[in-house]
Amino acid sequence: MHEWALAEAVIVAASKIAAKENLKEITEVIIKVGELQQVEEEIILFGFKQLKTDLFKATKFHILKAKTKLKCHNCATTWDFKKENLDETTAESIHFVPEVAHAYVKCPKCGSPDFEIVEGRGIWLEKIKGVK
Amino acid sequence: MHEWALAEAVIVAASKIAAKENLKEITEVIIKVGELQQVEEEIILFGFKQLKTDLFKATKFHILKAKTKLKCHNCATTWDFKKENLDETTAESIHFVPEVAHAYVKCPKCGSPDFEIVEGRGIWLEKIKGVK
Amino acid sequence: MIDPRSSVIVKRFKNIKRVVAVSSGKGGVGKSMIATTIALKMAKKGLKVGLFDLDFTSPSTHLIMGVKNIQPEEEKGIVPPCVNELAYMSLVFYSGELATPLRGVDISNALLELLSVTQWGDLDILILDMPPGLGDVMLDLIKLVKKIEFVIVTTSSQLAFQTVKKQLKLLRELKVKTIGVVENMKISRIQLIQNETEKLGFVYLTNIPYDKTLEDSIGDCEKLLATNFAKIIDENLIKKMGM
Amino acid sequence: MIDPRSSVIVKRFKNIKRVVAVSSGKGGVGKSMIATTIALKMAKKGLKVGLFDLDFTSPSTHLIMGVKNIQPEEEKGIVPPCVNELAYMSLVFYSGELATPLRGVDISNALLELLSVTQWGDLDILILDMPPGLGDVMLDLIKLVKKIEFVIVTTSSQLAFQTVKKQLKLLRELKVKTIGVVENMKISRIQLIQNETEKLGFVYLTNIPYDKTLEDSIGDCEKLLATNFAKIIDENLIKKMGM
Ligand SMILES: Nc1ncnc2c1ncn2[C@@H]1O[C@H](COP(=O)(O)OP(=O)(O)O)[C@@H](O)[C@H]1O
Ligand SMILES: Nc1ncnc2c1ncn2[C@@H]1O[C@H](COP(=O)(O)OP(=O)(O)O)[C@@H](O)[C@H]1O
Ligand SMILES: [Mg+2]
Ligand SMILES: [Mg+2]
Ligand SMILES: [Mg+2]
Ligand SMILES: [Mg+2]
Ligand code: NI
Ligand code: NI
Ligand SMILES: [Zn+2]
Ligand SMILES: [Zn+2]
Repeated sequence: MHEWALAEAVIVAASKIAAKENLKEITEVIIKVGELQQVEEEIILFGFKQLKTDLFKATKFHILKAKTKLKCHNCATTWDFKKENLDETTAESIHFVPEVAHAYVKCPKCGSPDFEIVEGRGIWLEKIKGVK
Repeated sequence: MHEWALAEAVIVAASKIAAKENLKEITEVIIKVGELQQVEEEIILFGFKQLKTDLFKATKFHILKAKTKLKCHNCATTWDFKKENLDETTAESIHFVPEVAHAYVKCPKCGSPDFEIVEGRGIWLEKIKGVK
Repeated sequence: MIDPRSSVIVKRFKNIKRVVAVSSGKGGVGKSMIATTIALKMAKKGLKVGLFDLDFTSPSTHLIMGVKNIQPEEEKGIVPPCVNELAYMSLVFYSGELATPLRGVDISNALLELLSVTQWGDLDILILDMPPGLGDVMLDLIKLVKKIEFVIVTTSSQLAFQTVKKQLKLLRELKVKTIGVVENMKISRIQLIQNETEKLGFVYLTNIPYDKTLEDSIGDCEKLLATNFAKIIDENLIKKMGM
Repeated sequence: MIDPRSSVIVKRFKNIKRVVAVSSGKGGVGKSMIATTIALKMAKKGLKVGLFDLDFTSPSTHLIMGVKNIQPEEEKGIVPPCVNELAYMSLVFYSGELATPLRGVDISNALLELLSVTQWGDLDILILDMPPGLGDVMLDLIKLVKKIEFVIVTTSSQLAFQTVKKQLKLLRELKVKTIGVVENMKISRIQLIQNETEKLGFVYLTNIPYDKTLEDSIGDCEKLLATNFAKIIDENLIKKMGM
């Protein structure tokens, strides 16, 4: 259920952009959700439904998924991270704060925890469309 | 004269790339020099001349310049930084370690020292060309 | 692509009356002990108090309070568990006993995540236990939490105070509200820190002597609150913080 | 675009026989005092020693040694000035009395710059005074300086040792050479830190008692070298470091 808070962040951010660009209505919101955090789409969509103001009355919400790409700072190896390798508690921790992955995940080549989360971290507002 | 050390870094980095790509000779090296650090091109070129190995015997060295673009983390203002506003000692300090700019330079809009050096920091190896 | 998280943070802090960061450019000066004791003492007075451990590398407040086997609830975000009458939050809920070797950018991201999903509810005051330094956490908070106020901790040592002086000047330049300076673990009678602090135009809040019994209180809040250390914080510091 | 700097760092360290980082996940445990004293004592023995202050936020070694009015020379890079028979380098040569509010990425860049332009020459040993934590500086050094070895400093407090334990396990996992652990500012007689350190399979190098005279020695190397603190480092630590 903590996804609700992230959904609210999207609603607030989109509303801000709408205000800045003088949009009377937002017709489409595209967000990108990183696999690392394993955000539950249904909760996000449920959050949108609960949180939406007049601005969003005819909005289509789209959720894109991004794979998790990690890159080792130590040996430059890049890998697609698969959540399947994690036990439940670990997965849950990373669900709340993706950065704690540095405590649990190691580079498959050199074993370093010093990697960059190149892609697929959390929630991004990819695009909004609206009418003025 | 400390530019000599940076020139050496370029020579070593270019040699590594040449080894990796099996280049027998490097015909061209393009480096980009950021304005923030005020690197003296003549010293860099002098360094290249002194340091070059057989690999570089017919190399053309090109130096491109990059303006300094700073972006405030606090208020998102972007500005072109001009070294003319610095006194000599400050300029000299930034010459050695560009990051100390955070002690001397402030965002022109909000006064924050919390800015990103988006472009124009130090020395970059832009491109090398060679023959196998 | 826009990171939506920072947009919602103002909302998360809306019902928190005051946000006070216990901070120091220098490490090991007593930030965590002081932050925890301030929070516990304020809660004893009947105030609604939150404590947020922001030293992700060397978290200490859970050790000081002896927090065990507790996890936040999920409810429209993360709800800080109630620990010793405090709304309490720490990264250890997620990192446990493991080292978290985080670069600055990761620290910044973890902070932003926790700030945007933590539902503090109504609080009279939120105390932030800061990491040492003037890095990502301090800079992000100054940017994101406009009502933030700082209590700066130093020891009597020049090694701490020289950095603290730089920090004070920086905070003034940034127009960030600084409540004042605490001189912790004072050993000699010399008034140097007080004089220099006041010369710089900052409030010297109190000094706290070195307290031999303090280490023994770690993990036991009742013991901690009974120390001379806690008494001084209660009598000299909390009032000067306006609470 | 390739950053050429990291390529040359191996070359800069080629004629340095050993590189020892005095480090701790925790702040304020005595890293700077110990690093400086190790360096000064080794130099007295006739060894060629370098001291590199890598705590860019809270630099201390220049205060401990009372370094004033000195700047490095430029000669095919930056040549560290000779201070008390040490080849000495610190960011304060460039930041002076000002606060350096650096994010992790800036700290990393400043480190990389100094590593790639500093010409240490021939050294028997280079001592690195580390910032607190497990952040950018530690991670960059592990990546860039393969021969690095660590001396880990803790106090007797659980607040320091819990973090140090995490750091020790991390260093082992990373297969980084760890010389051992120093327990500094020991107040009680309890052997807890020694026992736990050895149980983890690390060398307990020495303890150093709290030394009241130490603060008074700050800024005066002769005084520092005459303290009991320095005597213990000389007699118990340096030999165990293999020098
Ligand atoms: N007034 C005091 N008297 C005695 N010991 C203290 C005092 N204040 C702090 N300490 C001890 O000093 C060490 C550092 O305190 P801590 O709160 O962890 O500092 P920081 O959070 O600034 O790193 C701890 O071991 C703590 O128990
Ligand atoms: N053995 C000791 N006895 C007394 N004071 C000490 C001792 N070791 C360090 N100190 C003091 O403790 C404080 C922190 O030491 P410092 O070297 O700056 O730690 P760090 O570099 O880990 O932050 C300083 O004020 C220093 O003078
Ligand atoms: Mg702090
Ligand atoms: Mg602390
Ligand atoms: Mg350290
Ligand atoms: Mg230090
Ligand atoms: Ni959730
Ligand atoms: Ni130069
Ligand atoms: Zn790797
Ligand atoms: Zn700005």
